Order: sequence, then structure tokens, then C-alpha cells
Amino acid sequence: MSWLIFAIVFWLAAWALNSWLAKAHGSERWARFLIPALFGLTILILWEGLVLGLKISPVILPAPSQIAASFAASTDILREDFMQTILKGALSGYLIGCGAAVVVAILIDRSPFLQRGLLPIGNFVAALPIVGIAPILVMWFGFDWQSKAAVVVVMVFFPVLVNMVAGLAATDALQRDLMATYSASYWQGLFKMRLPAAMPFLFNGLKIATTLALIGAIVAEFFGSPTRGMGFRISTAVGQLDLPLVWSEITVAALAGSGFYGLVALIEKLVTFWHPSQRART
Amino acid sequence: MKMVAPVLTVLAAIILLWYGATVWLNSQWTYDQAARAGQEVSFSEVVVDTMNQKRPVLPAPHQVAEGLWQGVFGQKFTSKRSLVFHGWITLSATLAGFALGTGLGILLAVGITHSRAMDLSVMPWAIASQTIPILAIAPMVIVVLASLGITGLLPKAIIAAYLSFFPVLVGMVKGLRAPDHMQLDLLKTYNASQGATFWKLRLPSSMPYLFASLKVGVAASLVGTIVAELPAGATRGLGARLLSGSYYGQTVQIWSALFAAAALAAILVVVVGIIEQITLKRMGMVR
Amino acid sequence: MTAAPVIKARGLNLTFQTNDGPVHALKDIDLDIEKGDFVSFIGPSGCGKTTFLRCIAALETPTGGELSVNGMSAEEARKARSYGYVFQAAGLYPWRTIAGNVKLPLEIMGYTKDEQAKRVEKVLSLVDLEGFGKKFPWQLSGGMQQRASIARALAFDAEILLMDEPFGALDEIVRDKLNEELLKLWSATNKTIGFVTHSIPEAVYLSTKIVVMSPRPGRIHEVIESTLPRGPRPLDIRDSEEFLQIAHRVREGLRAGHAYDE
Amino acid sequence: MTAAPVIKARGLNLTFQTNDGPVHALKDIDLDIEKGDFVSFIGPSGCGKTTFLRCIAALETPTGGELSVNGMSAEEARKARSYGYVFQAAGLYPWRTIAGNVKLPLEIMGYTKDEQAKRVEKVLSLVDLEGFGKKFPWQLSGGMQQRASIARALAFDAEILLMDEPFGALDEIVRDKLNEELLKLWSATNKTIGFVTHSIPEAVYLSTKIVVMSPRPGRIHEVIESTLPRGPRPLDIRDSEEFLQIAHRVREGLRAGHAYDE
Amino acid sequence: NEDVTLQLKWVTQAQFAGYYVALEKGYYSDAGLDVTIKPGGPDIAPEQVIAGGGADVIVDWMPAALAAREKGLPLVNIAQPFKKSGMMLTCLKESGIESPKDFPGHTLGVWFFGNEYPFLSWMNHLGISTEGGDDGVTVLKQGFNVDPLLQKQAACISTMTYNEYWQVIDAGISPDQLITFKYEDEGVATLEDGLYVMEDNLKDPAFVEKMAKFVKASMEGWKYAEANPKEAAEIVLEYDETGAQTMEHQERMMTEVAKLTEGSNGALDPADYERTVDVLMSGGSDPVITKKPEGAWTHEITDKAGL
Ligand SMILES: Nc1ncnc2c1ncn2[C@@H]1O[C@H](COP(=O)(O)OP(=O)(O)OP(=O)(O)O)[C@@H](O)[C@H]1O
Ligand SMILES: Nc1ncnc2c1ncn2[C@@H]1O[C@H](COP(=O)(O)OP(=O)(O)OP(=O)(O)O)[C@@H](O)[C@H]1O
Ligand SMILES: Cc1ncc(C[n+]2csc(CCO)c2C)c(N)n1
Ligand SMILES: [Mg+2]
Ligand SMILES: [Mg+2]
Repeated sequence: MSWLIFAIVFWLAAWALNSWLAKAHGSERWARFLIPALFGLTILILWEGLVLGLKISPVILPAPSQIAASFAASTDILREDFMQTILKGALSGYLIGCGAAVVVAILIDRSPFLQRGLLPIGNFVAALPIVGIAPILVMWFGFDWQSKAAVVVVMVFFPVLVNMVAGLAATDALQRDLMATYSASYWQGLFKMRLPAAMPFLFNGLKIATTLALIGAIVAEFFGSPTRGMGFRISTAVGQLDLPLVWSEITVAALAGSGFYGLVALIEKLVTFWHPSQRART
Repeated sequence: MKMVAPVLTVLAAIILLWYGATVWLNSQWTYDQAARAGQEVSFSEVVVDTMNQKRPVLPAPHQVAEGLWQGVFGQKFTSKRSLVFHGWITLSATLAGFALGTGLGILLAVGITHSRAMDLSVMPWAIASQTIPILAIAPMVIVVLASLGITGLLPKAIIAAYLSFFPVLVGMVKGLRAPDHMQLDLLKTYNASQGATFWKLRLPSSMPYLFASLKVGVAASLVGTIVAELPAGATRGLGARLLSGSYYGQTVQIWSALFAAAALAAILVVVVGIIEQITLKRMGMVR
Repeated sequence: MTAAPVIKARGLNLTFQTNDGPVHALKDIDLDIEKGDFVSFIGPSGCGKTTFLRCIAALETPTGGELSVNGMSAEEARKARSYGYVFQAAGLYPWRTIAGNVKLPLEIMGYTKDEQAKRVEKVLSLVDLEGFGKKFPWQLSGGMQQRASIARALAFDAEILLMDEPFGALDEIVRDKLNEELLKLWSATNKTIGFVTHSIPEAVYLSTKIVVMSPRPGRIHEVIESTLPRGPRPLDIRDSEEFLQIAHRVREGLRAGHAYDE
Repeated sequence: MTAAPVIKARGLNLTFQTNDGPVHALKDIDLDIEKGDFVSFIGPSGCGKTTFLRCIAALETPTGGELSVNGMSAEEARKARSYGYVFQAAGLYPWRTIAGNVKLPLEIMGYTKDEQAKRVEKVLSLVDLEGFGKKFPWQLSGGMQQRASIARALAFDAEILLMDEPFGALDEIVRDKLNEELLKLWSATNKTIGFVTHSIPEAVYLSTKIVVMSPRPGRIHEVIESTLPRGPRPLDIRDSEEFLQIAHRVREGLRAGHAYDE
Repeated sequence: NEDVTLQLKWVTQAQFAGYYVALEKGYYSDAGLDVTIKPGGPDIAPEQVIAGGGADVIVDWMPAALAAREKGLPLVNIAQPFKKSGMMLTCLKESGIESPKDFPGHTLGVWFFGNEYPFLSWMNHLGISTEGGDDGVTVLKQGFNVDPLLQKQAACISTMTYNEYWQVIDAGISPDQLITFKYEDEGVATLEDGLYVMEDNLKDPAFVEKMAKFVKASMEGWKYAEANPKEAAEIVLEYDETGAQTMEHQERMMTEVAKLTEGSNGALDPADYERTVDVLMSGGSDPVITKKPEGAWTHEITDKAGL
């Protein structure tokens, strides 16, 4: 019980501190790291307090301290799984999927015929739920990482496509008229006007896709895999009631995902510095 | 109407490719079987056989069409063998989850654009939350919720919401920050409240971003629902159909359920698109 | 003119940081504007006129010096809704009709629906846009958009009107008409007006005080007090000796300001 | 002037469909523009000047009548890259620096890198923007943005130059300078220029032909051929009797055009 | 009436016919019980469900239950309707495998999620590494179905005598093209589908009473199902909400399941238990359980039920 009270008091105190920090020092570099860190710490303490205070069975939800112990004890497994799932499965699938989506968006955009014909069908095909496709792709591409990459490709394709199509349409009339007076070729208009104007939208899609890529790669492993990989480990460990290991894997996923997202957001900042949503932050 | 010809053309091309792939992917089995039986098969026999296997690697379009037809019209809509019945179960959870997720996403986005503390603390964790493979812990979530007495539509909707809130959040944050300086400055000179700035400037200018995200969001919501249906005692819904199809290797059933789900998603995306068109038109944003 | 000035700037400085090094946009600006003054700002392009207007309206924060409005900070004056601002670009919201755009400040400031409709009609007719209320901004010509944005600023009763080249895109005749209207409005309401223009005759015709600025870094070159009578002035005052003299002084000042450049 | 006109409009009509009913923007426009002409368009705001320029550049499709450019359709002329267009709003691409914006047409038309750099430098200095090449559009004042957009149109060698109120946001002195430069450029290159302005003196000073338009529906009220000598004109020609006479005629035409309104 | 919630290990199918028959035939309600049967699924861990309080009693395999017990979740076997194991490894003859000695160098499909223990124990017995290589086997995490064998991604896959094996046959491969290794025959059989409850609950006499009634009624259901496979299959079909099961398949499954439940009266045979524990503890570096479990089963319930 005292654990519970401590956790709640800590939570309230940290929230107050955070609000103050954000108001007073929100624009300073250190605060930008401290505030989310404090927020995260608060969640962890609250979690620890709830688990210990309410005596929740570790088979249902382990406490952060148990997870940390398990994490430290299984770094080898975690590293192996990370390489299998994230580096081989998610990353290659992400690159192929996003690349394909951008290319298809441009193709569709180029031809009104294809646009009218492909977009509805593309919508349809891309809306095939991942969980249905995963077993099929495992069947087609085998048990190793290739099938995981294929699942990721399918999964990231739609969000990137939708955003890219919206982005390619995002130029304003004046910008287009200017190109018309130069009688710019299609490709010139594309590279010099429409692609830059599409970037804020594209990055929207790319950011969403980072998290989808991880999810896709991990989940695909539920449908068949070699005996390594994060999805494999998670499902096996759940079966063995080794929940601390499950959450260690999830921690790895969350860290990798946040890093991945952060990287894409950083590139976005560099590429779309001119967009009001980026300029507002200076 | 302008759409019919292109769509049909593309459709025809896809079906053609599909038949080709059917032969290519299924022929291995035909050859293996023949070899096991010690027979020779001609190519035309192979083609015929690949189109009508019981457990094809890739079912032929007509097999899927028949499966769909059977699933939709083969029995009463209320029958548990009807795709309409399962589709409805999935749809209701999808919509509930989508509503929850969109609401949450918009709410968080509003908070993030208005409170620096929220911007700094929530966004990184919202991102982290999405990197948790919810699909991996969905079964645990369902178990935990069930032990709290929450069953039925809600657990599925919660998982659907979990997946759909993020695209909405990301798009909405971008959209709410899209107004340019002059547009914001104008309201500043009026000393407009945050509320007025939101309703009269930020919200209208976020619309294109919002709708792009909503389309991704409904699709994600449907995926969430299906994921939640897989292990949730796997009883009803398209997810359960998919699973039992998988479990018994009934490829045609998997593909029928898959197409039903995709059709559902496509319809939802189209509906969002129509609402988008109407809204943007009324806002004078499409010319 | 015994009362304290409405706008009072002392040693105002503003430097922008850019990817390409700092830009000194305003340097050591000292200026007093009394209540009811009509002050024009004139100067070469890029000399800081817009930036100074933005400082007054608390849209830009000076990096040095002091600025008070009605004895408060510019920020507080903004909070008190003292300003009507006409931006250099029309900046209409594309999702609102013309009437909707003009109505915007009225909605925000909580006017009744009736009052809103009445005012919208009145100011739209003032700028000759009757019948265009239901159109969207992109369906209007450039000059019409600019007039709509003027209407938007006139729709509510701001004590201080800041206008950044409001009549730039209008032809002589409409411009004359709007000049007259503006003078009428000003003398009827005793507003304080800050007005950026590139037209010397316009500046002289309208103002009680003309501020000539010069660029790089932007500063005040000269402040010319008009000797023309306050209040509504007939259009043909522009042919008077006095008028031409003041215009000449302004032109000289402008030329001198340009000369710094070389 | 025996050659066929470069631009030839016969019975040109254009009606916009809006949510609020049709707008008759151009009515029965007949006009010939000869090669090497400098034609100014003047008229009240909303009378269709921009729309007519856009028709010439094939950015708008007339709903009736005929329009030929160099004996081809406007569309074909556009494809042949005959036009340099300065829009009423600057329309710079926010993701490119000023130099990058000016370079844009050069990249598209395949100039060599060296040539690009040379031309960018030349036109930026022509419009007095040396040293601003590395800035982004939002870091420039309104007038500077407008000048950048002029530089962009002058950077390449278009046969026909269409300019929609290019000098609207500039002060008298810069404006005079750019007027002179433009005349020099024109007479050196024998370009055909279509020029929209609201300033009567500017129109008279620059043009060989002044088209006075009137609104609702937009049509040509009068075409005034200038009797001033072709080629570079000294600035003080503006004090000549002949100049004042033409200016007077234009003003009368404008006034009469406005009168239709009432 | 008293409420009882039963969590199954897998989806609704004839593997669990006894419980559905007892429900449908009213054996439970006659005993004064209101029974809810929750189907399982590929990612539902029954141990977790019971730990979370979502069920009173679960169907589980003994290796998983004992492993959970060692992890600190005190599950107790109260009844064992399945006497024999139905697990086997089914291989294509064309892969060249004739006996377990031939496994090394091949790829084997294995179920995980708590179902891998029997396989791992067996490989431990044989001294074959599961890490791949020339003298080890490469292990695939096998998905829901038998595709890996049909598509020759694995030389052998795990099957149940009553289910997956028949899917292979149905797919068009004849029995003489296959070679099977039953865990029973290899001497590494472990106990399957038993009923387990939380140890704490057994201290409550009312709960014990309730379970006794439940087990008794369930066994009645099982015996009826054994005797009437066709009707049992129909009942199962009735309860399958996915609408995916077929009569043909369920009837055959019931027939095969009957061979496994035959000879069990519901009470756990301690000899079977000892054998299971021996298999799990024997061999290798990585036994499934490391020390002999204490109190992992009881006859209290079956005794009370008079079995
Ligand atoms: N895209 C459009 N849709 C509908 N109406 C339009 C559109 N563009 C222009 N108009 C209408 O056509 C008429 C002429 O407009 P235009 O822009 O040619 O005027 P202008 O002479 O250039 O005026 P200004 O001097 O103010 O720029 C106006 O009444 C305007 O409302
Ligand atoms: N946001 C900004 N960032 C960087 N520099 C800026 C910014 N805004 C303005 N400047 C610079 O400040 C100087 C003054 O600009 P300002 O807009 O005040 O000029 P102005 O007098 O209004 O000119 P114009 O008559 O052309 O509108 C210019 O050199 C401009 O480049
Ligand atoms: C992913 C997956 N995990 C485990 C099993 C195995 N399994 C669980 S219960 C049961 C009884 C027989 O039907 C069997 C075989 C599977 N098939 N798929
Ligand atoms: Mg300015
Ligand atoms: Mg115009």
C-alpha cells in the first residue's frame, strides 16, 4: 500500500515539476531531454508502485525492476533478436516499401488514367490486413527474414502512398502557374516543385511508417520464423510465462523504434526547414 | 463514370497477372504430386490443375470469387458461416475503435500544440507506445481486460484505437501547426484566445492533413480489430475467420476473409474520402 | 499635445538571426506618436517599415530599447485589442468567404450576429465590394483581396490602426476615394493611424507626420511634421503650394536615405 | 508595322463559374500587339487585367473568341517558352533561397552552371538585391520579394514579357530606377512587353500603347497610342507637355471607365 | 447454480468434445453448475488466463503446467482425461529420413508457445543439438498449419494424430509417402490435455466440492463422446462460432481423440506423471524443469467425484 501512495505522490510531484520546467525553460536544450525523461521515469515509478502495491502477479505484468534484471541478464539474446528482426526484417522492408510507395505515387500521379484505375484498387489491395497477409507471405517467402521484410513492405506502403499522393497535390495554383509559364517538362515540374512541396506530407507518412515497420516485422514472426527474432522470442516467452523477457524485448523495440522515428524526424527537420510547422519552433 | 474504364482495365491486368502467378506458384505441388505418383504431366494439365487445387499456395481468382460469393450469399446473413455476419462484427469494433482512436489522437494533438509541457513529454512516449508491438501483446491485453470483466466489443475497440490514434496524432500535430506566420499574426492582433485560434485557424488549416491521416487511421483500426480477433478466443469476426482458415490450411477461406476485410477497409477509406471532398468543398478548398 | 504619446519608442533595435548572419533591421529608433496622429512611414524597400509596425503591434520583439503603447507594453496593448492591422499581403483565410473573412475579428471579439452582419455589409460597401461577400478569396482579383483585408481591419473599432501599404494594388481613382474615406473615418473617430506607403503624394495628403526611413541598418532619417490642416482635407489640396513643398522635402529625404546605400 | 501582330485577340470572352453564379471577367476583347510593343494595361481593380494576361500566357482558357500568339495558339507559344511572367504576388518557392528561385527557370531551360551563376548575379544586382541571394523568401521584406520575382522573370530570354503590377510595392526612387532599366532592356532586346500597372505616369512613361480597361464585365475602354519616341526615354520626359497630355487622356479614360460602375 | 469458467488450450474442436457434450447434454446443469467454456487460440496462454483470474480451471499440457509451476505459478493437476499423447513428428519419406538418427542436417517444424517442451526433451534424449549445423537440426517455428511440409520448407513437422496429420493426408499426400514418429512410441510421451487449477483455491472446501462435480460431469461427457463420435462432432460444430469447422473433419478428430482418452477414468495415473517428469528432467544441458515438482497433482478431486 505504501508503494502505491509513494507512486502517486511521486507522479503528482513530477507532473508539477514538468509543467514548471516546460514553462520556464521549455526552449532550452537540456529541458527538452529532461522533461520527457522525467515523464518516462514517472510512468515507470507509477508502474512499479501499482504492480507491487496491488500485488499483481508477475505472470500478468512484471514490475520494471524485474524487467531491468531480465534485460541485463539476456543481452546476448536481445542483440541477436535485434539484428534478426530490426536490421534484417524491418529496415530492408521499410526502405523497399517506402521507396515503392513513392514511386507508385509518382506513377499514379503522372497518369490520370492510372490514377483513376490504380488508386481505388491500390486502396483496396493495400487495405488487406497485415495479419491475413503475414501467413501468406511466410508461405511465399519462407521462414527467414525475407518474409518479414515483405510484410513490412506491404504494411508501410499504404500510409506512405496516401501521404505522398496528397503531398504531390499540395502545390498552390501560383506555384503551378509559374511552372506552366516556363513550359517546364513533367519531370522538371516534379523535381523542382512538386517533390519539394510534397516533403512535409511525405515525412508524415515516413514517420508513421517507422513504427509500422517494427510492428510488422515483429508480428510476422508470430506466423512462422527461425528460432530467433523479437517476435519469436516474445511469443515463445509468453508461452513460457517468462514475462520479464517479453517486456525486455518490448523495451528493445521501443528504444529502436523511438530512435528510428527520431532519425526520420531529424531528416525531416533538415529537409522541410521551410515549412511553417518547422519554422515555428525556432 | 470516368473511373469505370480505367478501373476495369487495371482490374483485368491484375487478374491476368494473378492467373499467371497461380500457375507459377501452384505448379510445384502439381509436379511433386505427379512425381510421387510416378506420372508425367503435360503443361496444359498442370495449368488446369493449378486453377483448381484444394489447398493452393495461391488460389485462383475464380476460387476466391466463389468463396466470397458463398460467404456472402451462400446462406442467411445471420448464419455464422456468413461473411456478412463476421464482417459486421468486425465493422462494429472497427468503428468504435476508430472513433476512440481519432478522438484520442485529436485530443492529444490539441494538447501538444497548446501545451509545451505536453509537447515535450507526450510526443516521445506516444512514439514509443507505437513501437510496442501491440499485436504481440494484444492477447495479454485481452486477458488482462477479461480478468477485469471487460469483454466483447470493447477490448477489440481498444486495440483498434491504439493503432489508429497514432496516424491521426502525427497528421493532426502537423496540420495544427500548418498555419503560416501571417495567418497567426492576424489573430494575434485581435488578441484571439487559444480557443478562437484553434477553431478559426488551426482546425480549418489542419483539414487536409487530418483527412490524409484519417484514411490511414481507419485502415489501421481495421487491422487492430482483426488482430484482436485472432486470439480473443477466436470466435467471431473476420479475424477469427482468417485464423481458422489458416489453422486448417483452407487457403480459399483465408483469401475470402481477406478480401472481405480489404473491401471493408476500402469502403471505409472511400467513405472518409467522400466526407473529405464534401468538407473541403464547403470550406472552399477544392476548386 | 500635452498628453503622453500613445506610442513611444526609445532607442529601439531589432536584429534578425538568419542562416546567413544577423540582419540589423531596426537601429536606434526614437519616435513619439500622439493620440489622434496620422503617421506615414516611407522609405526604400527593406528599410524596416514593416518590422517597425510589427514591433508596435507586438508581433516582433525588439532586441533592444524601449517601446510603450498607451503607457503599457506593446504586448499588453495587444491583449487589450488596441490594434487593427492591415498586412502587406492580403492574408485572407482561403477557407472562408470574403464576408466570412471580414466577420472573423467580429466573431472573435464577440459581436452579436446582427451587429456582425451590419458591420460586414457596411465595410464591404466602403471598399466597394458589395456583392462579393459570398466569393472565396481566390475568386477575387489582387486589388479586391487587398480591399477585403482593409475591410477586415476596419470592421471593428480598434483604437490604433496599423496599415502596411494598404492601397498598393489599387488604381489612382479607387485610391483617391479610399484616401478620402480613410481621412473621414480618422477625423470622425480620433483613431491613431500608422500607415506605410510608397507614394509620396499619398503620404503627404493623409498624414500629420511623415517618418522617412533609410535602410541597412533601418533607421529614421527624418520626421516631417505636416503643416496642412488636420481633419478631412479636400483632394485638390494636392495642388497647393504647401503640399508641393512638403512633398518635395519628403522626396529629398527619401533620396538622401537611398544615397547612404551607395 | 507590316508584320503580323505578335498577339492578336478577337472577340475574346471569359466567364468564371463560381459557387455564386457566373462572373463575366472578359467581354469581347479585340486587341493587336505588334512585335516590340510595350503595352500597358490600366483599369480599376477587378476589371480583368490579370485575367487577360493569364489568357495570353495560356494559364486561363477563354470561353469564347480567338487568341493567337506569333501565329500559334497561346498554348503552343507557352510550350515554345515564349513567356516571362511576373505574377501579381511574388510566389517564390519557400524551399529555395532567393538565388535558387531566380535560378529556377535557368535550370529548367537547361542553361549551363556557369551561365546560371552569371545571370543570377546580374539580375539580382539589377533589382538591387546583391547579397540577398542566400536568404530565404520569408526573410525578405515584401518589396524585396517582389523584386526577386522580377529578377526571376528577367533571368532568361523570353520573347514576350508579361508583368502584373511588378513595381506595386516599391518606392518612387527604386521604381524610377527600375522603370529606366526596364526601358533599356526592352529597347536593347526588342522584347514584346505586356505590363499591368495602376500608376498613370508609369504607364505613360513606359508604353508605346496604353490599354484602358473598365469593369463588370471587363472590357477594353480605349486604346491610346503613345506619341512619345520609342526606345529609352529620359526620366524628365515626364514633365513634357506631350506626356502630360497623354496622362490626361488616360486619366479621363479611367474615370469614364469607373463611371460605368455607378 | 455455481459458476465455473473453463479456459481451453485451443479453438473449439473435437479435442475438447467431452466438455461441450457435458454442456450440451446438461451434465453440468444437472450437477448444479453453470459452465462457461472459453475457446483458446494460438496466442492465448491458459496459464496466464487463470493467473489473471479469468478462469477457474484450464485445459493444459503437463510440460507447460510444470514449467509454469517452476516459474512460480502454482498449478495443480486435478484430473487427466487424456491417457495417451497424440503428438508426433510427421516426415516426408522423400526427405530420406527413416529413423530419428537421420534427423541431423534436416529442418524440423516445431510448435512453440509452450508446446515446444516435449520436442526439446526428446532432442535432449537423442543428444541432438537444436542449433542447426551438420550434427544438429534446424528448428522452424511452425505456424498454424501444415504448409511447411507441403511446401517442403521442412522435412518434418509436428502433428497431432487427431488433427494436423489428417490435414496432410487431405492435402493429397498418401500415408505411404509419410513416415511418422509418435512420442508415445519413442518413449518420450508427456501428458497432454489435463485439468489444472490454482493451488490456493484447493484450500477452499467449497471450491473442491465444485471441481469434483465439474470433473465428474466432464468425464461423463467424455465417455459419451467416446461412445458417440458422430453426435459429439455435431455438438462441437454447434458451438464453433467461426463457422469454419466441417463435420467430416470433426468426426474423424473425435474418433482419433477417443483413442487417447480411452482407458482414463479421469484420475491421473501417478506412473504417467512420473514418466512425464522423468522425460522433462532428463538429459542435456537445458532440461525443461530442473527439480522434481512437489504437489503438482492431487487425487482429492477425482476421489471426491468417485472416479
Ligand atoms: N479563379 C476565379 N474564379 C472566379 N472569379 C474570378 C477568378 N479569378 C478572377 N475572377 C474574377 O474576375 C474578375 C477580374 O479579375 P482580375 O484578377 O483579372 O482583375 P484585375 O484587373 O487583375 O484586378 P486587380 O487590379 O485588382 O488585380 C474579378 O471580378 C474577379 O472576381
Ligand atoms: N523573418 C525575418 N528573418 C530575417 N530577416 C528579416 C525577417 N523579416 C524581415 N527581415 C529583414 O529585415 C529587413 C527589413 O524588412 P521589412 O519587412 O521591415 O522591410 P520594409 O521596410 O517593410 O520593406 P518593403 O517596403 O519592401 O515591404 C529586410 O532587410 C529583411 O530582409
Ligand atoms: C501457433 C501454434 N502454436 C501451437 C500449435 C499447437 N497446438 C496448440 S493446441 C493443439 C492441439 C491440437 O490441435 C496444438 C497442436 C499450433 N497449431 N499453432
Ligand atoms: Mg514591408
Ligand atoms: Mg490583377
